[in-house]
Parts: sequence; C-alpha cells; structure tokens
Amino acid sequence: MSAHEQSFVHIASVRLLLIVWVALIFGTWLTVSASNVDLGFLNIWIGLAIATGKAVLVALYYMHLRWDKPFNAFVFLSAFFFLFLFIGFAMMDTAQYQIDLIPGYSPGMGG
Amino acid sequence: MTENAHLETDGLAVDHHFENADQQYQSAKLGMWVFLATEILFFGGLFVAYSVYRLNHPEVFIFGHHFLDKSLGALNTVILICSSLTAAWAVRAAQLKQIRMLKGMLLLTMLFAFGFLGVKAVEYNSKWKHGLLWAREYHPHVDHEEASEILITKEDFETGAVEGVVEDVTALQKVGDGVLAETETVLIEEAPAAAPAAEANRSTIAPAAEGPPGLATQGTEESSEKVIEVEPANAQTFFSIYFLMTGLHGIHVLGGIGAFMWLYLSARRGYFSTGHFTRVDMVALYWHVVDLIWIYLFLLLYLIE
Amino acid sequence: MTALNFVGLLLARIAMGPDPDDGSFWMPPQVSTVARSVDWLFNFILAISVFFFILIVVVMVVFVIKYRRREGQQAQSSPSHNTALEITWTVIPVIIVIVIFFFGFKGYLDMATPPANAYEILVEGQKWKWSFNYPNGYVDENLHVPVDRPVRLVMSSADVIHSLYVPAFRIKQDVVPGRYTKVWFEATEPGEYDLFCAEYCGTSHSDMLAHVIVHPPGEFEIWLEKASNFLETMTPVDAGRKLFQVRGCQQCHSMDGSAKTGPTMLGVFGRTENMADGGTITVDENYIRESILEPNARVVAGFEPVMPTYQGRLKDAEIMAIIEYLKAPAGASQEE
Amino acid sequence: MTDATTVLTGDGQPAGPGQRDSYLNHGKGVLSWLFTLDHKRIGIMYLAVILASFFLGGVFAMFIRTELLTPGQTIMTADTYNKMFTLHGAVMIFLFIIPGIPATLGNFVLPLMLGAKDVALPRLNLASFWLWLIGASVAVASIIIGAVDTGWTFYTPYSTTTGTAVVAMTLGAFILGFSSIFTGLNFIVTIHKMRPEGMTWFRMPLFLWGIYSTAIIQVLATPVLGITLLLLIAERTLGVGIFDPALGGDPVLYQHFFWFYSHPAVYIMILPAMAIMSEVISVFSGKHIFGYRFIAWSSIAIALLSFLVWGHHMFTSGQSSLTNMIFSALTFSVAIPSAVKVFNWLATMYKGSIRLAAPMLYALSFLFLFAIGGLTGLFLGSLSTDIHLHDTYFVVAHFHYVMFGGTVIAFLAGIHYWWPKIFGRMYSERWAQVSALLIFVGFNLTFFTQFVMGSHGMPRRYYNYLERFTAYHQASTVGSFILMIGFLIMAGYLLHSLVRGERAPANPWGGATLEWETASPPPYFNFEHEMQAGDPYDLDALSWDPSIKGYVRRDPSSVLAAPRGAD
Ligand code: HEA
Ligand code: HEA
Ligand code: HEC
Ligand code: CUA
Ligand SMILES: [Cu+2]
Repeated sequence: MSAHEQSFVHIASVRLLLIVWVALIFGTWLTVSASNVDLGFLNIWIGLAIATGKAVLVALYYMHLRWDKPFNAFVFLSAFFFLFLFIGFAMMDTAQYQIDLIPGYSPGMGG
Repeated sequence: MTENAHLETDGLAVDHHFENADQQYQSAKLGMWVFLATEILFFGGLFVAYSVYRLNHPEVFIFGHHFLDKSLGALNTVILICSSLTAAWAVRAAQLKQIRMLKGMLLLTMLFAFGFLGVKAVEYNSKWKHGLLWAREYHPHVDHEEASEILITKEDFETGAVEGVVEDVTALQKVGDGVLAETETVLIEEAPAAAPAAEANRSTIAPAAEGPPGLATQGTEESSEKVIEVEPANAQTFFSIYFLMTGLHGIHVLGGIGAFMWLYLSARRGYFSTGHFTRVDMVALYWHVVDLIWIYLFLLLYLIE
Repeated sequence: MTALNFVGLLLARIAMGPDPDDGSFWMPPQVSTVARSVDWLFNFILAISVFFFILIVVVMVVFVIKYRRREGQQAQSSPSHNTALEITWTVIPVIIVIVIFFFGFKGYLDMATPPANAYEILVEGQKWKWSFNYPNGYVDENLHVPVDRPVRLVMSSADVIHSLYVPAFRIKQDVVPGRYTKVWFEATEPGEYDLFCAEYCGTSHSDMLAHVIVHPPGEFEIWLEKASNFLETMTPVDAGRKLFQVRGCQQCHSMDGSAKTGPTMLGVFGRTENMADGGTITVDENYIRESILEPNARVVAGFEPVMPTYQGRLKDAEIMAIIEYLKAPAGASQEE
Repeated sequence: MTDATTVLTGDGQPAGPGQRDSYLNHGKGVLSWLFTLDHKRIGIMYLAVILASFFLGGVFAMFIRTELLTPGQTIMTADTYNKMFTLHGAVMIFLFIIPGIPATLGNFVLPLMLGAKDVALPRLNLASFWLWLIGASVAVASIIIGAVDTGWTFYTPYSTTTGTAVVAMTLGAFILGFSSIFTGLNFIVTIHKMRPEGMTWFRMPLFLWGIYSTAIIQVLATPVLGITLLLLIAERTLGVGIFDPALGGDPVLYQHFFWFYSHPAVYIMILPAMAIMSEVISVFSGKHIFGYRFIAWSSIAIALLSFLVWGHHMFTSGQSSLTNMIFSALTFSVAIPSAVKVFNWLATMYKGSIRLAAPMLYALSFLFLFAIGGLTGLFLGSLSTDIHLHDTYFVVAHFHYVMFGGTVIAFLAGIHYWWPKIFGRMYSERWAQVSALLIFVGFNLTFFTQFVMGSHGMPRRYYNYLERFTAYHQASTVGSFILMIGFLIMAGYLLHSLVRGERAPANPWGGATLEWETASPPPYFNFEHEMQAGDPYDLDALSWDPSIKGYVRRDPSSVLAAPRGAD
C-alpha cells in the first residue's frame, strides 16, 4: 500500500515444522483411538474437537496464519462462519420436517 | 524457534501496476486466502448434505461406515500430514533460496500425493468389486472371485453349520468391518449383552445362536450373542456422500499435483533463484487446505461410532 | 413523469375492465376463514407502501422542481449528514417491519394449525392431474368440500413437485414426492372456484387445473354417496370413461388418434403393436391389464417407459371398466 | 507516452492524425483485445458481450410476451414456451445481470477511482472474462442441443427427470459462477491493497463500497451455487441421490442449496446498482452525498444480512413452520438498510442544483421503480400474504421491478454517466431522454399489470391461462413492446455516438472522483501522475469551464501526488 512499509515475511524453522508434524500424527492416533471407545454422542464431539485442534495447528503454523495479517485469518474464519450458518439452518429445518417424510422412500432404487 | 526475515525487495521484478514487491506479495496472499474461503464454502455444500443426512438417518451412517477401512483411512491421513510437512518445508526452502532442498521437498510432496491417490484407488476398487457405489450404482453383492474371503456359503446353511440365518442369505463376506450377504447387505455386530435384540433401528434378521463361524474371533469374549443387522433403508446415501466427498477431494489432490509439478518445473528453470517464492507459498496454502479437509473427512466418514 | 405513469396505470385499468372474478381491485373473492386476515394484512402493507411510495415520489418531484439547476447557479449548502435524522429513518422502518412480521406470523399460525375435527381428504398430484381421495375410497378429479367445515388435505406426489393453490382460499402448499404435506381450510361460501398447480411441473403445468366445489350445507354427503357408486350406477363403458379421465390416463393417451406422451387409445383394442424389444403384440384384455399394472414390463416402440404403475391404485372392477371402455367402438367414446 | 499516428481504435473508428494515446488505440488487432490485461479493455469486452446477452434475454422475453397475448397457443407450443422462460431467466440472471455491473462498469471504473493502473490481479481478470466466454458458450450451446425447460431455478426432481439439456446449461452456469468469483476476489484484493494515498476506507467513493459489498457476496455465496450445480449434474449423470427423491434424496434440501446462493445473488444484482445511484445522484444534484457513512455501512449490512433470509423463497415448499417464521423475521431486516439508502439519496437532492440529464433521469426512475419493487418485497416477506402470492405473477412483477426497475435502470444510468469517459464521446441527450421516457412508461405498463393479475391468482410459468386474465396479459404485452422500442432507440443513439458523437471532455458532469481527473478516454496507464485522494464528493472543488465544455478542478494539485516515473 505504501512504499515506506517494510516487507515482512515469516520463515518457519525446521524444528517448528517437525514439532507440528509430530503433534499432527499424535492427533491422528488420538482420534482413531478415541473412536474405538464408545462414549455415545460424545464421540463425535471429541472427534471434532481433536480434528479442529489439528486444523488449527496446520492453519497457524504451516499456513503461517500466526504471523500473517489478521485480516487474512478473518477472511478464512468468515468462510467457516457462513458455512455453519448454512449447516445450522439446513439441519434445523430438515430435522423438523422429518415426520412428513415417507420412511425409506426411494422408488428408483428398484426394491 | 522462528526466524523473521526481511524480504529483499530490490531486484525483484514487480508487475507494472504495483508499487513494490511487498504490495504485490500481500495482494497475492490476500487473493489466495479469499480463494481458500471459497474452497471452504464449495466443499461446505457437501458437509451440509452430510450433516443433514447424518442427523436424520444416523443408522445409515453407522451401517455404511463399517465398509470403509479405518486403517487405510488413517494411513492416508498420515500420508497427507507428511505431505503438508514437506509442502511447508518447501516454502521455507524457497524463501531461503535453497533450490535443491526446494526441489526435493516438491518431489516428496508429489510422491505423498500419489501415495494418497494410490491408497484411495485400493479403497475405491474394493467398493467397486462389491457394488458399494453411489445411489444409482448401489448393488451390494458378494465378490465370488475372492472365495477365500467368503465367510459363509449356501452349503453352510444346508449342512446346518449355521443356524437361524434367514434363508435367502446364501453367502456372507466381510468387507472392512461390514459384512455383505448375497441377497441382502447385513452387518454382524455384537449385541449388547443385556439389551433386547429388537431395538428400533436394529431390526435383526435373526440372532444367530453361535454366530457364524469365522466371526467369533471378532467379538470380545464376554458377549457371545451376535446380531445380524439388516441394511437400513436408503443405505445408498452413505455411499453417495462418501464418493462425492472423497471424489471431490481427490480431484483437488490431482489439482495439487499439477500445481506442484508446475512449481518443480519453475524451480528447474531457475525461477526461484531470484528470490520469488510467492508461487510456492500460494500452492502450499492450497495444499494445506486440501489436508485440512481430509482431516475432517477421515473423522466423519471412517470414524463413526 | 409521474403524471405519465399514472396515465399508464389508468390505461391499463381501463383495458382490464371490471374485475372479472368478483373480487376487489387487488384480490379474488374471500371464500375461506383465513382469507379475511390475509387480505387485511395485504391491505395494511399496501397502505404503508402507498404512504412511503407517495412520500418518496412527492419529495423527489418537489426537489426536482424546486432545486432545478438554473443558469450559473450553484447548489446551496446544507449539512452532509445528520445523525439524529438518519437514526430516525432507520428506526421507523424497523418498527413498521416488526409490526408487519407479527401480523404475517399470526396469520400463518392459523393457516398452519388445522382444527382437530377436520374432514380429511387425500390428494395426489401427478403430471398433470389432481386426484382427490375421499375417506370412503372414492376418487374424483375435482375437490368437493362441505361449506363451513374445516377440511384437511394430506398430499403426496407420484412424480415431481406440484403445488396446490386455491386463490379464493388464499392457500398454497407444495406437493412433494417422498413425503406428505398438509394444508387445511374452511370454505365459507358455496360455489365453484379455481384450483391451480402453482409449482412448475413440465409441459402441461398450466393445464393442471381442477375445480373446488363448495357444497351448501348437507349436500356434500349426498354428492359423495352418489358419486361413489358410479361403478354400479353407470354402464361399464361410461364408468371406464370416467375413470380414464379421472385417473389421469387422458393426460398421456388421446382418444382422437394423436400420440401424446403415450400411444393413442383410439382403436387400441385388437391393434398390433411393435414393441421396443422388437417383438409384436396384439392388444387384448390381458395386455391392457398388464399395461396398467406393470406398464414397463413391455414397452411400445417409440415411447418412453414413463407410464406410472396403477398397482394398488385401481381396483379390479375399475380396471375391468377401463378395459370395457377401451374395447368400445369409437362412437361410444365420443359421446359426452 | 508518444502521440500515435493514424491507427484504428478498438471500436473501429479511425483516430485522427496526432490523436492522443488512449487505451483504445494502444494496441491494434483483435488479439490485442482478447489477451489484454488492461482492465479498461476487459471492461469493454464485458460490456459488449453482456449487452449482447441482455439482447438475447430480451428476445426471449418478447417471445414470452407475444405468446401470452392470448390464452392457449398463440405462436408456440407449451414445450417451447417452457424453454423460453427458462432461457429468458437463465440468460438474464447468469449471463447478464450477475456479472452485469461489476464486470463492466466495475472493471472499467474501479481502478480509475483508485487512481491505480490496474486491478490487483490483471491475469485473473482476463481469466474471469474467458471463463465468462466459455461458460456463456456452454450455456448457449444448451439452447442449440435442445434447450432447457426447468425454470431458472432447476428444481429437483423435475430437473433430474426432464429430457432436456439441463447438464449443459448448469455446467455453463457453474463456469459462469467461477468467473463471478474471480471478479469479486479481484475487487476485494484491489480495494484492500491498492487504495491511493489519502483514501482511507471512509474516503472511498460509495461506488467502491457497493462493489466491495457485492464482492463479499460473490465470494462467499457463489461457491455454494457451484457445488449445488455440480451435485445436480452428478444427480443427472451418475444418479447420486442427494436431491432426487427417487433415489432417497431430498428435493427440499436442493431448494435450501439453491437459495443459499440465489437469494444473496439478488443483492449481487442490486448492490452495484445502488453504488451507481450514490454517484449519479450526488453529481447531478451538485451536492455532497448525504449520510456517507450510513450508505457505506448499509451496503455491508445488506451483504451480510443477505445470507440470513434465503428460506423466504420456500414458505410453501414443505419447509417447517418454525423455519418459515425465522426466515420471515430475518427477511425484513434487509429492508432497513435499503430504506436508509433511499432516504439518504432523497436528502442528497435537498437544496441541490439538479440537472435532468439522462443519467439523472434514470436515477429518478430508479427511485420510483425500486421503491415499488422493494416495497412489494414486504408483501412477500410476510408469511401469510406470501402463501397466497408465492409463484404468482405478483412475484414476477416484484422481481422485474427490482431487477429491471432497479438494476437495469441503474445500469443504464451508469452507462450514460460513464459513457463519455469510456469512449470519449457524447451521445444525443435528446434521444436519450426519449428512450428513458419510453422505457419508463413501457416498463410500468408491462409489469404493474402483473402485480394485479398475480394477486388475483394468476400463477407464473403458465403457458395457458384462464379467460379472465386476458386483459391483464394483453396490457402487459403492449407495454413490453413500448419497452422494446425504447431500447432500440437507445441502441441506435449509442451506436451513433461511438462513430459520430461529439468529443467528450475529461469531466463532463462535474464528478469529483478520480476517474474524472484523467482524459476521456483514459490513456493506457490511466493517469499521468500518481494520484492522491480527497473527499470524493467535494463537488465545490470543481468549476465549469465553457471553453472545454467540461469541469476543471480549481486546485489540480489537490489530487496529484508525485509525477509518474517512466514505466
Ligand atoms: C435485484 C433483485 C432483488 C432485490 C433487490 C429484492 C429485494 C427484496 N425481495 Fe425479492 N426477489 C427477487 C429479486 C430481488 N428481490 C427475485 C429474482 C425473486 C424470485 C426468484 C424466483 O422465484 O424466480 C424474488 C422473490 C422474493 C421473495 C419470494 C417470493 C416467493 O417466491 O414467494 C421474497 C419473499 O420474502 C422477496 C422479498 C424481498 C425483500 C423483502 C426485498 C428487500 O430487499 C427490499 C428492500 C427495499 C425496500 C423495502 C424499498 C425501499 C424502502 C423504502 C421505500 C422505505 C420504506 C420501507 C419500509 C417502511 C420497510 N423476494
Ligand atoms: C435481469 C433480469 C430480467 C430482465 C431484465 C427481464 C426482462 C423482461 N422480462 Fe423477465 N424474467 C426474469 C428476469 C428478467 N426479465 C427471470 C429470472 C424470470 C423467471 C424465469 C423463470 O420462471 O424461470 C423472468 C420471467 C419473466 C416472465 C414470466 C414468465 C412465466 O412465468 O411464465 C415474463 C412474462 O411476462 C417476463 C417478461 C419480461 C419482459 C417483457 C422483459 C423486458 O423488460 C425485456 C426488455 C428487453 C429487450 C426487449 C431487449 C432489448 C435490447 C436491445 C434492443 C439491445 C439494447 C442495446 C443496448 C442497450 C446498447 N419475464
Ligand atoms: C405419464 C403418462 C401416462 C399415464 C398417466 C398413463 N399412461 Fe398408459 N402409457 C404411457 C406410455 C408412454 C405408454 C407406452 C409405453 C409403454 O407401453 O409402457 C403407455 C402404454 C399404455 C398401454 C399400452 C398401449 C398400446 O398401444 O399397446 C395401455 C393400454 C395404457 N397405457 C393404458 C393406460 C391407462 C388405462 C391409464 C390410466 C389408468 C394410463 N395408461 C395412464 C403413458 C401413460
Ligand atoms: Cu403440477 Cu405444475
Ligand atoms: Cu430472496
């Protein structure tokens, strides 16, 4: 925007990259093991929490968001905001009209 | 732990309409982030479809996911995480003008990407063989060429080796954790010891007294009773969603491979020796999003319980 | 300019003549219990709209006249914002729309909750025909209802989305394949009203019409009784003709020799047809029966296998009647 | 910048000897246009193809109106009619009005207003144009291979079962969607990164605020259209059963998907129109815009709120009652910022010095027509009345009032406003007024009648209609012919102006935004100087200079930063 502003770029150290990698692998192991324990409805939320933790790691470190302009992060997050809005309304509505549906209706499946 | 560096802007070619390299770099970067936001919403549509069907028909998802191979899914997750590491590393290399390192990392990333597709191909192939495809092509059946995997055959019924299973089940085959039957897709599962067999969505073909041979080892020792779960109505929806999500993701992986190829060729031509690294940065950002999406796909498709 | 527009409106009004359906300038007649509240809200919003519209246009015209650019004259100075004023004209519309929403919501609640004692009629939409199933199993192509009695329609579709719309009742509800949608009304005036399909459904969407016949007190039951007995009271040929019309056959099959979606039924009996699979068939009773129950088992060459099955939707006696009708010489099918 | 010798300018007119270098004659030949990275040329190419699309859509419209002259068959069969309104809707929406203002005027004017040399991502800009061309070709190809008869909404399961060329049309719309995304993305980046010295966010011309808000919607909503159409294509080709009930899918879910994009899309159409209004009304009233901040914020508010109301298209669809109520309530929230804008525009005229030149005539008709269109939205947003009005001609009238009376009229205002800047020529003011008047009268006759027949129960997408609606339909058809004559006159004088029009000064209207600081037509690199921005509505900084028949800045140095180095 203006010439006097210094160019500023972040370079991630190898150590950081590796630490994040280890954390991600650990996260994967954790999700898989968590899915093997039956915790009822909690399973999905725990799974989502771990997955989101992994996603945040990737975004912050591999994608440099931590050092980036906050506006870039804002752009990215707003996409999720609108997605949740969409998911939320769609789930609310479809759940409500379920009782109107003819169970298992699918005449085109041939059986 | 981190190094900050000031980019050398002198000597970098700047497009005519920009004032300096920083403005150019920041523009490209903002553009990329906006593009990634559109990617999230593009995939988002499928997540909406997933959420809606899963909320309203959990049984379809419980049933369907048994046919996916968790370990292959986990393997692919690990592969993608590794590729993310190498992609991030490639950015670092480009920033530091380490061209050899950059080329190596690009090659590795592509290798991982191909590995991912390879595993995917194995998985798709198994679905294909058993007709576990999206709705219109959904015709689950036992694959007789893989005779060794067939658990029960018609003879077992006739010889009385298996009792209590409905008659039109002529062969059972295990696919992942799911079990296919010749005429109906059924799932053999542990019945909770105390719970009555006929829970609402667990209509049973028949509680086999012993459980089919060969499956006994699957269960924990305590509960010996097996329930064969009948395929719920509209089970095809799971496979439609599975193929749509992984298919669209796979196309993105292919696109990523193309982009890395382009970077690699640019690197060979010496493009990155000038200090430009924007391209590597952008492609890596894209690649990380492809990884991010997979992290969720793995959870939502493979790890349902 | 505004003057010209009014002239335009006036001309349009003259061209239209008196209101053709006995309604008001804006609305068709009110024939259901909810119509009154819908129209009230419509007029309420209309009044608000007219008020703001006139306000805007008058202000605009006055400004244009008063502050018209004159030679060498500059704009006078005035503030370029005024927070109090701007907040005022933000808040006033907020209040107005809240009021509008409230009435719309209240009216909708009435429309969405049928009284418990409603008379229930099953409705099926199919391309491009309505069928109304009365509780005794009788099916008619028009909607007959008693006056002053809540009626609930439970609707489903055999193919694509349709929408049942009765302007005089101010009701509309889509009919969606794979689910049952419901709508209710209570008619307040005996008479005959239009029923439209309001969701686009293909070629004859605009001909997917029916009538709503609101019977005066006591007459509905009599009508239903008489109509239900048509298999007994009519000759098989006449009954077959009625079924052929009511059950949607004529949407696809003509009686004049022209091919529509399906082959013509003129002289179908005894005709030799080429089949899509290459064979031929001479149409007899059994083949007609099969065509009705399993239409896609054998498909006539040159046609798509789109005929819906009537398995479970036509009784045996009804199929017999249709067969009799199709066997009858052409003359029999011309007479009305 | 050297003086050019005799060259052919892009629009085919010979440039006189010694004529100044401009973007029009900067490069020669078709290829120098098709592969240009210059935002101005891209804007002009867009203008050409988008007006062509409008013409195509208009031709379909005239077929529709002619067919509806009588009940039953007038000139075509039912199947043809169904294709006509589908093509009319799809062409008008996807090819014409969505890219409409941003891609043409936005492309041309936005960098100029920023005092910049180009948009931030010129290659992407060109790519977006090419995507438009490809997408439009695929869509038009669908017309040739059998056309589409689903309505522009492509509702399932009709769209999955009909035998027409749905895949081609939706694929076309899918590609056009990406073109739209890239345009929006580009504008966001440009506005963020390329504002000149002195232009803070609240010193941006309101046109930029409007385009920026539009871009937000383009970027966040259009991907959902993409996936929706992709799923629809997959539904037809593979049978994935997400939307098709025959395979266990949910057709109402399709409608959620479709309207999640298509409602915000109607604000993609109207926000740029409002953006033009803010410029034109201020300049032709000779006044500083009133309530700058409210107008700016209301654009953003409309963009964000537009994502919360899509369900108001589905009140009768089988959507649940609770959802209906929530969406109805939210719908009204969008009306507020729109109202704010209307009042602010009116206040801008107060104590002004109003010139009734063509752009202002269109601006005034916009106020008139958009008020009607917007206010009728209130009838539709309110639940109990919408049940009656849904899918009738009342809705058809509503959306033509907002899309035609709003967007198209504002587009025309913008075209007339920037025409001298774009082509360096003036048009015939007298003919412009005649055509503006015909369009205004014809439009009202065509569509006001539709409100009345709609509320009387005339359903839309009807080939055939009951006898008693005949008079309304005939009045409407007559109106549409008047409308068409208005447009033909416009096409005539605009084409004439390209060849014979009087040379335009740099600033014919007295606008204070930066695009008026450079020559008409602008030189290749837009400005001779680096620019700096002041108050974009400080019209008093300009004075009329009769010798050049244009306005000049009293103190030119107020907008000039450093002189530009050689590029
Ligand atoms: C440019 C496009 C555009 C715009 C700007 C709008 C603006 C609005 N629209 Fe419209 N609409 C469409 C294009 C547009 N619409 C289209 C294409 C369809 C049909 C699609 C199809 O089915 O094919 C449609 C359909 C449509 C429906 C669905 C109807 C149905 O199918 O049943 C609804 C329902 O709520 C609706 C509401 C509104 C509202 C509340 C606004 C508001 O934004 C209006 C706000 C403006 C004002 C309110 C006027 C200005 C303010 C004043 C004059 C001050 C006074 C105001 C108050 C006191 C509140 N629209
Ligand atoms: C931008 C959007 C837009 C525009 C401008 C128009 C313009 C017009 N529309 Fe539009 N219409 C839609 C969008 C639009 N429409 C949509 C989305 C639908 C719904 C479709 C569906 O149901 O799926 C619809 C449906 C629709 C119907 C309802 C059909 C039905 O439901 O059965 C009707 C009927 O009268 C109609 C008529 C017209 C007419 C007469 C015009 C006229 O105003 C057209 C006038 C234009 C011309 C005559 C062209 C003239 C141009 C030139 C001569 C060249 C100009 C050159 C320069 C300026 C240089 N339209
Ligand atoms: C949606 C359109 C449609 C409807 C409704 C429909 N049909 Fe058909 N019909 C067809 C088509 C198409 C064919 C030819 C293809 C085939 O044989 O399946 C056909 C074939 C037939 C045939 C065989 C004709 C011959 O020439 O061999 C008979 C008999 C028939 N229909 C009777 C009926 C009757 C009786 C009804 C109503 C109860 C009916 N159809 C409703 C579309 C329809
Ligand atoms: Cu049925 Cu339209
Ligand atoms: Cu809307």
